[in-house]
Amino acid sequence: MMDEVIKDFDREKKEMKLIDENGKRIDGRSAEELRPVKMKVGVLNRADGSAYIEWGKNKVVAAVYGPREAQPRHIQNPLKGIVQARYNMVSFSVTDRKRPGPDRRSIEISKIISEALEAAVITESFPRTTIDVSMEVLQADAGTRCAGLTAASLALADAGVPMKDLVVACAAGKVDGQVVLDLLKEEDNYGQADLPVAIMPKSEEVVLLQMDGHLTQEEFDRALSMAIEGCKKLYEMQKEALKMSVGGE
Amino acid sequence: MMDEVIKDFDREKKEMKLIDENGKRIDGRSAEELRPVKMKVGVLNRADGSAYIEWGKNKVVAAVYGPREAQPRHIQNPLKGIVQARYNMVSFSVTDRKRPGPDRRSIEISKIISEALEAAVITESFPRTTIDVSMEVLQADAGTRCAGLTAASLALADAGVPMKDLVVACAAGKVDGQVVLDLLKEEDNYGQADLPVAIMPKSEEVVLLQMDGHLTQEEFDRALSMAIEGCKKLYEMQKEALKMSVGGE
Amino acid sequence: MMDEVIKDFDREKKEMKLIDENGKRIDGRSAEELRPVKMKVGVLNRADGSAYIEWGKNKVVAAVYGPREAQPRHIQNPLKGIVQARYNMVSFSVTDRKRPGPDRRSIEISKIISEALEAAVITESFPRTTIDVSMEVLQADAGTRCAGLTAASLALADAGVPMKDLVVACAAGKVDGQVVLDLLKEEDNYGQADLPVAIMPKSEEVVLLQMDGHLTQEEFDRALSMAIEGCKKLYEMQKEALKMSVGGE
Amino acid sequence: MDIMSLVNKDFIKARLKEGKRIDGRGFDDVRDLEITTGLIGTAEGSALVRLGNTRILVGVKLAVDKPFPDTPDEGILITNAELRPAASPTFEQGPPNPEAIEFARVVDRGIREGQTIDLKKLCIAEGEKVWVVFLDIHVLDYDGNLFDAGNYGAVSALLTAKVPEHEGRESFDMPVLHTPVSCTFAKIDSSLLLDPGLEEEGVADARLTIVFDEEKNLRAMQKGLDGSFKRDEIKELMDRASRKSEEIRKIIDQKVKL
Amino acid sequence: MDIMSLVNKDFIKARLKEGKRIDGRGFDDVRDLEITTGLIGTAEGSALVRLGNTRILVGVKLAVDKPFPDTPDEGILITNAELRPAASPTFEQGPPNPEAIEFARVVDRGIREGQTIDLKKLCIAEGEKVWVVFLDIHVLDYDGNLFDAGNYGAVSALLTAKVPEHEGRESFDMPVLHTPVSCTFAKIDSSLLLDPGLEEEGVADARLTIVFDEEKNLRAMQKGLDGSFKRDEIKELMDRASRKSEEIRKIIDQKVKL
Amino acid sequence: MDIMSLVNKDFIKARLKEGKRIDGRGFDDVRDLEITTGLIGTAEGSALVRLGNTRILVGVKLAVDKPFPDTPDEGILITNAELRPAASPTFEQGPPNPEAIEFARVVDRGIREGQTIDLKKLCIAEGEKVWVVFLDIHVLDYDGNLFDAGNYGAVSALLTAKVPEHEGRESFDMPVLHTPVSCTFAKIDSSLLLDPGLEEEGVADARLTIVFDEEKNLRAMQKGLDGSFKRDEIKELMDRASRKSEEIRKIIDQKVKL
Repeated sequence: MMDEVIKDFDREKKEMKLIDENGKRIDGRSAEELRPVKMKVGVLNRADGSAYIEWGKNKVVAAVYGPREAQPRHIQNPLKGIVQARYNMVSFSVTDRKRPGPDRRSIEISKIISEALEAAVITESFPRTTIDVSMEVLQADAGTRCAGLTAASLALADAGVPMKDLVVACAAGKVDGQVVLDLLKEEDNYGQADLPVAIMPKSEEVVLLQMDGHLTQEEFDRALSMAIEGCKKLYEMQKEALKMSVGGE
Repeated sequence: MMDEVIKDFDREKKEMKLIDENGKRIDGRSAEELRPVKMKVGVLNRADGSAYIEWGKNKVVAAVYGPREAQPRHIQNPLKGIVQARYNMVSFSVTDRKRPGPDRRSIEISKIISEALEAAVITESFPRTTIDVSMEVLQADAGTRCAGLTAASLALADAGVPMKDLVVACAAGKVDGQVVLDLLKEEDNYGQADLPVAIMPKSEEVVLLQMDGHLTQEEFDRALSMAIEGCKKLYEMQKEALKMSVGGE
Repeated sequence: MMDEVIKDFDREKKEMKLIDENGKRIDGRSAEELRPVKMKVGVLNRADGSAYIEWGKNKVVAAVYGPREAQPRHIQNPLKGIVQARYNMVSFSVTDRKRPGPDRRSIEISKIISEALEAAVITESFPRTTIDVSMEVLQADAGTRCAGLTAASLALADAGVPMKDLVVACAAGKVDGQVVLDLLKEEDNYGQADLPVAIMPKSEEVVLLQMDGHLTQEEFDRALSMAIEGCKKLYEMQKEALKMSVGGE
Repeated sequence: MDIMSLVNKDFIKARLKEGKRIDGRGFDDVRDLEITTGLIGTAEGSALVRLGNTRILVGVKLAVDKPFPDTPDEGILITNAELRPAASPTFEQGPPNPEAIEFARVVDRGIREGQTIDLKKLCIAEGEKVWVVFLDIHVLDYDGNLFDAGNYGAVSALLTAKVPEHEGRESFDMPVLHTPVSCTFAKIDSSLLLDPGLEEEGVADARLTIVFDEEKNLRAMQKGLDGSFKRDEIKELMDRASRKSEEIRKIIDQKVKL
Repeated sequence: MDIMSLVNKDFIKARLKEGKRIDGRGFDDVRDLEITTGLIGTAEGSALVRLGNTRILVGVKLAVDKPFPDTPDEGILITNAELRPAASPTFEQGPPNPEAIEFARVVDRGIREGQTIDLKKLCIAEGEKVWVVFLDIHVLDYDGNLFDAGNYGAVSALLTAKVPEHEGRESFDMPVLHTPVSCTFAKIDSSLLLDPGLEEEGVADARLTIVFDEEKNLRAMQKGLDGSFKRDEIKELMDRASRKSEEIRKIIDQKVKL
Repeated sequence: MDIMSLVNKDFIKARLKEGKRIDGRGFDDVRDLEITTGLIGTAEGSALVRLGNTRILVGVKLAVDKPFPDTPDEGILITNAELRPAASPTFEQGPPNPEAIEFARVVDRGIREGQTIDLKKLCIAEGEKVWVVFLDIHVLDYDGNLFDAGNYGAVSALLTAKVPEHEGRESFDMPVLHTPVSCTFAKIDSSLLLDPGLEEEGVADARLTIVFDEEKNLRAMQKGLDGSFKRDEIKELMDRASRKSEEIRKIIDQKVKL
């Protein structure tokens, strides 16, 4: 538990200039610019569906197994399938080695990602089953839950799981008093707020939303809009990646 | 495990006068006097039965769920129901915060309280079921197992569980070389013996009995008598509390 | 995990003469000599089969329960029985007290001993069952897995479990640059290699084989031959012990 | 929470179509809120919260420990929640499950990001010794909307907590900077209900928790469940939460001062 | 312990009505008691106890650690019991269950409250370093009445244990002040039987363990199972335990000196 | 590993009788082996290994800690393996099971006994501070023969790892003494197959892992599964492993230098 607290404390405001006089961020981006993102579908052999995403320095692989019979039986829902997402940070994905196994942070993230995916998956089509979604963060640099969720929805599509829509996630936040898109690690650590958002892009309905930090209502509105715009850009990349996987390999 | 040992060591005799020249104890009680006790039945909304007890500085709430089908099935007894009592000290109920979750002490207490309650509950009336009894110690000051058990039996009555009799518990012990009733924390820590006793008051049969410390056989006889007399007084309060719950709320 | 690592590090070469100018080892043995071994079958009352072995300073008791229905059901194999061996070091069996419960070392040893015993047991004779084999190391002095496995196969025979053959185990290793049989603790700690081997003696087929340290191929050949010769001597003692148990008690 | 809905789902929804909640409340009505502080003498601060029939006991314990290396001059906050089997037939014995962990972390986020505690004032000796604040949330009776009840209890317990005397340094009041207040809404079909009760939670599609401080700054949010929110729904809830959190803060202030 | 009674319950009870135990013992007869000490060279003290067919191995290990803050000048006693699957078809692999924990704690209570060890003599440097005594009870073969066998083994292992040499301080005998001896009775219908065997335990209504020291002082008690005792039954067992514990102490003393 | 054989057992065996493996490989042919190092910037060393369709990512992390008392002048190696559910439908969430533990320990044994790392050079201050090397093996895609893939990844990650700068001491390359290389064979009936694939593993009777260093010294072995080996089979595998490990070492050297 201490480990998590340490991370939370990292957020503490330190003296560090994150946006320069020209409005450029420490990696040269403008306020509304995403980090470079690459996505690839169908990267694993055993899984029923899979995807890999590189998002700035984040590297995440997602794998889907199922729908398959839920075990033990008493967890089965006779009316619909269950989406069981597991977000995991690999021990060497962070600067200070993380002890293997779930911690409180990853349990919470797994829960809200499961819920976000369940919003999109047509679970009524396969009662009594489970769809297991693994997200393995191989290298982390802030924004891993958004990267994981975005890859997970690609892996679901790759597995042929029926969905109302893809799910796509992106964060906005506040850094040096300014609302910006897609925080990287230093911005997350020394910034003032983080707002991860996931939507189903066709309807723009929000399926994941968290916030911590310090935002006025106006800043929140701006950040939410910015995050949704980011999601839409990522959605185009998702569609492209899915097209490549059908056409390509 | 170390935590428990620390507590056990607290018992070590220290230089501390616990009974004055007039036979008064540090809270002004005489040797055979109980601490002030208040009981209330039906204090919780969700539970099938509940009770709250304040006993000196002890504050304990008991909740009963059941009889309900025992899960998993292999624990079911086809001939009778099972009483599963869980004694728990809330983390902030003691001076030094207690780590949440069961420790060896609470596991032992839960076991002997389960057995004491099973002696009274007519378990043959509901085979294959479990009756779950929770005791939550919100504030502790010695004698919590007696307070918990006394409240638990009220909660069982409140839930309408058929019983041969109520169960009521009280401790006696030895302090400054004298046998006294109902030890408070300092007496328990610096006294010479503790003897928690529970009876079914109608028959005076003993359903829980523990002792640790240092007693002659004569002192034991005296302490046992004193504890049973204490139980009888508490039994009157139990009946009163049950009457209030029917008449009152 | 640190505990295991500490033990592994014990192996580090220290300055210590383990074989003298006359080729005698620190307990006076020659290179190809076993430590004194005593075996006794049928030493426990409750178990279906049992055996006790003293091997040098090692003291190990083995107990067998089963074949009995495998629980939970989903582990049942409809075609054959399962051998579940559990190797356990008692907390006071080593110089520095071992925390009770399985560690990574004992889990690995339990796995390979289970596999070695399954090679000999005619598991096809009792589908859906489990045969539980416990090895309790009461005192340890290097070679406990071999002692445990040798005793376990006697306990299986004592329980009347049908087997193609007994299993018998013995280690060879390298000490002061020399290949020797049956390492004792100092030789294991300060030697250069350890090679535990188990065979079914009639066919001389190898059912367990591990090696760590540093051996040329020629040394390996010598060590393997030596270990198998050791196994054969122990096999004679096993047969004697089984004869005693039928004739004797 | 995986609760069997106690009343019929259709019944709740039919009533909502008529604009009515099953207990007669308006969509923005909070159930009766009672807060009693200082009941637990063994805790450095405590608050018993009754929100409808949901009852939660929050205790604050302090201990001295080393600071984290990256914040050598700040105290430490650790939040834990126990959903004990006494509080509900659906709560099971065992270590905190994902529901309990999310609950603890959402309450923690409000308190931490709301800068409720002035952690700098909990430094005893920089880099050496600081106060650790254990915020333990114990659910006594579960009748829906733990998140808000937990927040109200945590804030109330902290507002009335004392930092104990330590090595000659006198006891002092817990240094509180802000009072973040949580508002949780359930979405059922298209109805958005503040402070959902147990039956409403059981049929809810989605949940949104919004935490505002007394300067009308947003401090924490958490969306839950497998439904979704439209953007204008979020905007609406933001406004409603901003307004209601002020009302609730007044209730807390009043109760805590009594 | 959740044991299938190996012989018929009715049979045991019918015999008891005639005043007979199934193995022919009198109600106050202890089964054959054999104690062998010093078998385990890796332990600082050890005792193998055979009580009928129950067999228990107790080991004493010592380690140096910090004292507890409230007893800076005293050693530390830690008792653990393992009911390993080798000892009974009903014992399962895994961490100690409530039966094993009660067993360890009842043995511990007798040893601790009986002031068996002079813990003051296990202080190496006040507030800095003391000896920790690990008392580990390993059940080899379970045929009833673990509590007494555990007590006899613990006392015997301690009586023969050595505190090892440490930083120039020579090895010395474990400082033993008292020898508390445990007597456990099973109640079956109205019969009260000392040292119940496995079959008797399987049908017992209640259990009472009484620990006396050599000065006839009571040191620990534990009632178990879901039956009850009448007051005069407790009085009777107190007298019987007081008498029998002296006899058993003589056996222990004799075995330990051999 | 408890895997459902994906192709028919009889089919595999029938092909083997004709001297053919199902994927057409010769008995001593290793599947395509690709190794990419340095992919993980947060690790001090890393290697992604692709052995056929088996894919493993190995990371090396360094941390400063106290040395073990009996090796005060040496660094510490800790190896861990995670068989994550993403990699196979048969891998389950939870702490490492016996399969994962055996896997980690066999890889560890090869690296440790092969004296891959010069642990003396990882001492910072004797008896005070040394480097701890965490070797973490993460299975991404499981298609058979984890043991060899794990070994190749571990060696490659260590060969390319950097010990970070620490308190003024400059960063330096991981001090590597030897490159132990593992060869694992499956026995199916009387066929002995190097680098078994998933289907072959699923029907194998026995498994033998042999680790040779670059001086043709044997460093570690592990036999697995419930079958057995004849002595001449072991001798044969020893020769084959000795030869093949050299070939594979060349591949590793080449990949790592790229």
